[in-house]
Amino acid sequence: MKPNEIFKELKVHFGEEITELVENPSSDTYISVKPEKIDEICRFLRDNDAFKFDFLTLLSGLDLKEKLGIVYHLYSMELKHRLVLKTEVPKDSPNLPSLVRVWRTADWHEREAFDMFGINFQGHHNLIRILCPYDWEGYPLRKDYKEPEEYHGNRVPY
Amino acid sequence: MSEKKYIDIEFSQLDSERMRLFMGPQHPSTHGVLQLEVELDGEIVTDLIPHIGYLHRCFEKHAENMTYPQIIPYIDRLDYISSMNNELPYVMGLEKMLDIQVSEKVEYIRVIFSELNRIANHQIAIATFGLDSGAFTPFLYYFRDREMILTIFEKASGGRLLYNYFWVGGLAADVHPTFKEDITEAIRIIRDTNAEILNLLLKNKIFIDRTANVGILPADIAISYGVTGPILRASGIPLDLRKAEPYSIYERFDFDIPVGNGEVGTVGDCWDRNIVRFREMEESCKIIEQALKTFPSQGDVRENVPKRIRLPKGEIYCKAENPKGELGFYIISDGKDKPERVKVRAPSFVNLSALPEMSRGYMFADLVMILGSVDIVLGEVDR
Amino acid sequence: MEEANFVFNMIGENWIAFAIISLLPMIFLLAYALIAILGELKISAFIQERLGPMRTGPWGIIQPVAEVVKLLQKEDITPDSANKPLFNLAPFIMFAASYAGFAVIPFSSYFVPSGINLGLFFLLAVGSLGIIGLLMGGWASNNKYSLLGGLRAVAQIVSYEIPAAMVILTIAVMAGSLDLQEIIRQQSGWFWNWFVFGGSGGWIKIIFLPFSFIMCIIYIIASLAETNRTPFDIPEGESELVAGYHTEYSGMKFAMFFFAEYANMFIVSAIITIIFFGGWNSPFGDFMGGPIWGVFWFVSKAFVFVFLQIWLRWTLPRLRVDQLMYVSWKVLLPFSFVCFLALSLLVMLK
Amino acid sequence: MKDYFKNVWLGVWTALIGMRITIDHLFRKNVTVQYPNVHPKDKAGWMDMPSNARNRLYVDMDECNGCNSCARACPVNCISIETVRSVPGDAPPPLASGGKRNLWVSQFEIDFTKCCFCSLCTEACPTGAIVMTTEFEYSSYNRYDLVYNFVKLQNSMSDEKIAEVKEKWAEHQKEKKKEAVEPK
Repeated sequence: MKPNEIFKELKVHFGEEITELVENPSSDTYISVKPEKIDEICRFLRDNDAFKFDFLTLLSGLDLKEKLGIVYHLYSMELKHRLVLKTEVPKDSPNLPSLVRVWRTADWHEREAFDMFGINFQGHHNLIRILCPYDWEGYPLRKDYKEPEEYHGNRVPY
Repeated sequence: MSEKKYIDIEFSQLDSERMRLFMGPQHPSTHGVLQLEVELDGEIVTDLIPHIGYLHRCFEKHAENMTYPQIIPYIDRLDYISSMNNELPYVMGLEKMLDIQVSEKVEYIRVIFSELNRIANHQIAIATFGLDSGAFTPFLYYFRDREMILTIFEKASGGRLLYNYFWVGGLAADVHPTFKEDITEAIRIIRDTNAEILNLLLKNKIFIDRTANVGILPADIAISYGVTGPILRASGIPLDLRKAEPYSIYERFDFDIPVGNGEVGTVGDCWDRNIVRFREMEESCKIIEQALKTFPSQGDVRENVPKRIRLPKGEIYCKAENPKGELGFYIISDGKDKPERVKVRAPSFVNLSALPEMSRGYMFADLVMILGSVDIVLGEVDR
Repeated sequence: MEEANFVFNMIGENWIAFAIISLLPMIFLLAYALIAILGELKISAFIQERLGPMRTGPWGIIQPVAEVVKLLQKEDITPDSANKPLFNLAPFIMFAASYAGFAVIPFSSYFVPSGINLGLFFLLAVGSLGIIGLLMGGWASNNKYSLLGGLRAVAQIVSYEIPAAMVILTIAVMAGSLDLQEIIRQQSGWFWNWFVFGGSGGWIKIIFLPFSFIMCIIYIIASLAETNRTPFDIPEGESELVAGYHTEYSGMKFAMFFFAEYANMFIVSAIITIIFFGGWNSPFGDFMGGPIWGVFWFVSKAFVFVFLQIWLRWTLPRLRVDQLMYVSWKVLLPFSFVCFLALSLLVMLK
Repeated sequence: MKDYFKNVWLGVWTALIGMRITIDHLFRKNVTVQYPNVHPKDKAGWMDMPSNARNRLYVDMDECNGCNSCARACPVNCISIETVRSVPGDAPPPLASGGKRNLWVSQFEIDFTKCCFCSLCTEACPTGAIVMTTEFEYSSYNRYDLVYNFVKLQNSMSDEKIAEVKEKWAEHQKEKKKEAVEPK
C-alpha cells in the first residue's frame, strides 16, 4: 500500500488527528500526525487487516529547534510495505503516549529517545536512561545541549 | 507461548531467597561491556535487567558535526566485526539522495565484500557461541579462516578490521589483481572448515542438549520485539531484506533464506539460531561464487565519487540486511555538508532488548548460551 | 607374599625409610605436574593448530616452570570479607586429599607407599575428601560466583561417587580383593587378562567383555566428573561462573588448587590403570616385565589416560548442571547396575 | 526407552566423532606465525601484509604545501598544522615535484593516539605529501611520544628559521598596516 492510500484511510478514521502527507521527491514520504492519540493510531495500523504494520523498525527523536519530533518507521512483515509517521511535541512539555503496549520493541527505543531528548512517553513502565549513566543531567542530543564541565569529579571533555 | 521447560513445580515450591547476581561488565561471556543484573532462584533465572551504555561513544552526536564522508570511519566502528556491511546502507542511502548511479563493478565488489564479511561475522558468532558452551577448539578453527577473509579485505582496502572502503559513489580503491583467486581459495577452505565444525560442534550431542529447547523466542513475540536477522529467521519467519526489498544487485543472485525449523528442539531455540547462521554462510558462499562468475573486471571504481558531498534538503531511511539484522540509517539533511541528524537502527540493540524475555525461567548456564546466540556487538548496542 | 616395598628392603623399616617413602610420590608428583601442564598447553595448542608456548626454552618446554615461579611471586590476596581461616585452609585440604590418594598407588610390584589391603576402599574414601576443600573455598570466598561453583562442585562430585563406587565394587567382586597389588597381580600375563577385557579366564568371558568394557567407560566418564574436567567442568564453568570456586584465589593458593586438579587427574588415571588395564603389568606377558619396567608400564598407561582427559577437554563442550545430574543418575547408574549384575554372574560361572 | 538408548548412543558416538576430528588436527601443520621472529612484511605468502596496508602516516615535508586539507578531512582532528605566510620575495623552496609554495609550514603534528587510520587525509592531499605506510611497530611508553611533529623530525625548518620567518611576516604585516593607516 502506498503512503497516500494509507493517509486517506487514516484520515477517514481519525480525522483531525492526521495532519498532512508530506511528499518530497528527494526524500521519503511521511505522514504527519498529532501526538495525543498516537497510540490509538498505531494500534489501528497494527490491527487493521489492510495495513498489518506489525513491526516497529525504528523510533527516533528529533530536535526541530522549537519543538521535538518523534518519527516512527513502520514495516509490515506480511504485506511488505513501509510507512513513516511523524509527530511533534513542544519542548517545554514533551509528553505523548507510549507505544510499549502496541509493540514491545518500543520499550528500549522510547527509553533511548527519553535519554537523548527528554521526551516523556506517558504510560511507559520503566522510563529511565539507557545509554547515558542513570544520574546524567541534560539531554545530549538536543541542539542546545551544553556539555557538563565534570561528571563525578572527572573532566568531561578529555 | 511455548512452555518453559525448566520451571517445575518442585522448584517453585521450594521457598528460597532470591540472589541478585551482577554479571559483567567484566565477565568472560558477556561479549563486551554489558552488565546483566540477574535475579537467581537457585540456578534459575527469574529476572534479568540489562544495563547497557558502557561503550557509548556518542555516534549520533558526533555525526551531527561531521561531513558525510567523515562519518564512514565512525560507522565502521559501530559493529566492528562486520564493517563492510555497516557501510553499505549508509552509502546506498546517500547515493539515492544524491541520485548517483554507481558502476556495475562497484556493485559487484560491494556485494562480494558484504557477503564475505557476513561469513566472517557468522564465523565469530558461532565460534564465540562455542566458546560460551565450553568448546574452545572450534573458536580457533574459525579464527584461522577469518584471518584469510581479513587478508583479502586488507589487500583491497588497506585496513584489516575497519575499512572505510565503500564510499559514496564508489569505492576507496580498486581490488587487488589476485582478488578472484584469493576468494575462491578462501571459500574452499571455509567450506572445509564448516563441514568439520558441523560434526565437531553443531551436531555434538552435548551441544544439542545445551542449546535445543533453550531460549525459545516464538515468532509473534519476536515480531513484537522487532527482532531481525538470524534470530527472527530462526523463529521461522523468512524475512531477509536481500529478498524482501532487494537492494544493490541482490536480485540477480540465486540464494535461499535458511529458517529455523526445530530439527532438534523447538523452533526459535538457540540451536536454530546457530544453524541459521551456519547455513547462511553457505548461502553467502553461493552468492559470492555467482558474483565472481559474472564479475566485470573493467571499470574505474572511483569515477562517480563526488568531490564534495552536499545533500539536498530531505530525509531518508536506508537499510540493509546486516549479519546481525536490519541495519538502518535515518539521515536527515538540511542542505548543508553536515547532516542534521543521523539515527542508527542498530540490530544488536533491538535484538538485545528481547533478551530478558528469552531468558526468564531458564538456568543460569542457559543465560550464557542465550546471550551468545543473540550475537551482540556492544559497539553497536551502545553506539 | 613379599614385602612390596623396595625401600624397606634396602634400608629396613625405620623413620628414614618412611620419610623417603612418603616423599617419593611428591617428587614424582612435581615432575608429573610440570609434564602435564606442558602437555595440556602443547596438546591444546596442536589440536587448535597453534604452536603453544614457544618463548621459554626450546619449544617452550620450561614454560610450566616459569608459570610456577610466576605464581609463587604473585601477591597472595585474601578478600576483605572472606572467612579467612577457611579461605586459607581450603587449598591445603584440597591438596592434602589428592596427595593422600598417592599413599596406596602401587607404582611397581616393589613399591607402594603403604601396602594396605583396603587400597580400593581407601582411594574411594580419600577421593571424596577433596569436596570439603572445594566447598570451603567456594563458600569462604564470600563471592556469589564462588558459592555457585562450590555448590555445583559438591553436588557433582557426590553424585558421581556412586557410579564410580559401583564400578569399583564390581572390580572388588571380580578380583575378590580390595588390595590393589592383588588386583594387579590377577591381571598379569597378556593384555587380554586385563579386567577391561573381562579378566583372566576361559573363552566364556567373551560374553561378558562388553559389560566390562562399558564399566571401564563409565569409570572414565565418572572420573572426568570427579576431577572437574570438561565436559563436566561446571564448577569452574568459566563462561558463566568466571572461575567457579577459585575465583578469588591468587598466587600460591591458586597454584595449590591447580596442582590438586592435576594430581587428581593422575590419581584417577592411575585407578583406571590399576583396576582395568593391569597396573604395572606388561601387556605382552613377560616381555619387558619386572619391577623396574613395571614403573614404566604403570606411568605410561596412566599418561595415556591423562592424555585422554586433555584430549576430551579440547573437544567437547560443557554440560549443564541438570544434564550432569541426568548423566550420573539416569545413565551411568542404571548401566553400572546392569553391568555389575552381569559381571557378578561371570564370577559365579568362573 | 528407545529414545533413551538412542540418546546415550548419540552422546558417545558424537563425542567420538569430535575426538576423531581433533586428533586429526593434532598432527596437522600449525598456522601460528611467530610474529617478532617472522615479520608480516617479510613473509611472502598468503597472510603477508600488502603494500597498501594502512598504518602509520608519513608526511614528506618537501612535498607539503601547508594547505590544511588533510586536517580538515580528518574525522578525529588528529592533524594540526601551523603555517606562516611568506613575505614577497622570500618564498619557501618549491615542492620536490616542482609546484610553488607560498606558506612556510612551521609545525605539522599528527597525534597517533587519536588517528583512526581511515586514510581520508591521504585522499584529500593535493600534492601526495601525506601517505599511509606499512610501518606499525611504533608503540611507546609515553603517549606524548606518539605526537609526531614532522617539521622537527625531518628538520625541514629549524627553530631559528621558524622564528625568522615569523618575524619577517610580522614586520611585513606592520609595514602593511602602516601603509594602510598613512597612505602616501
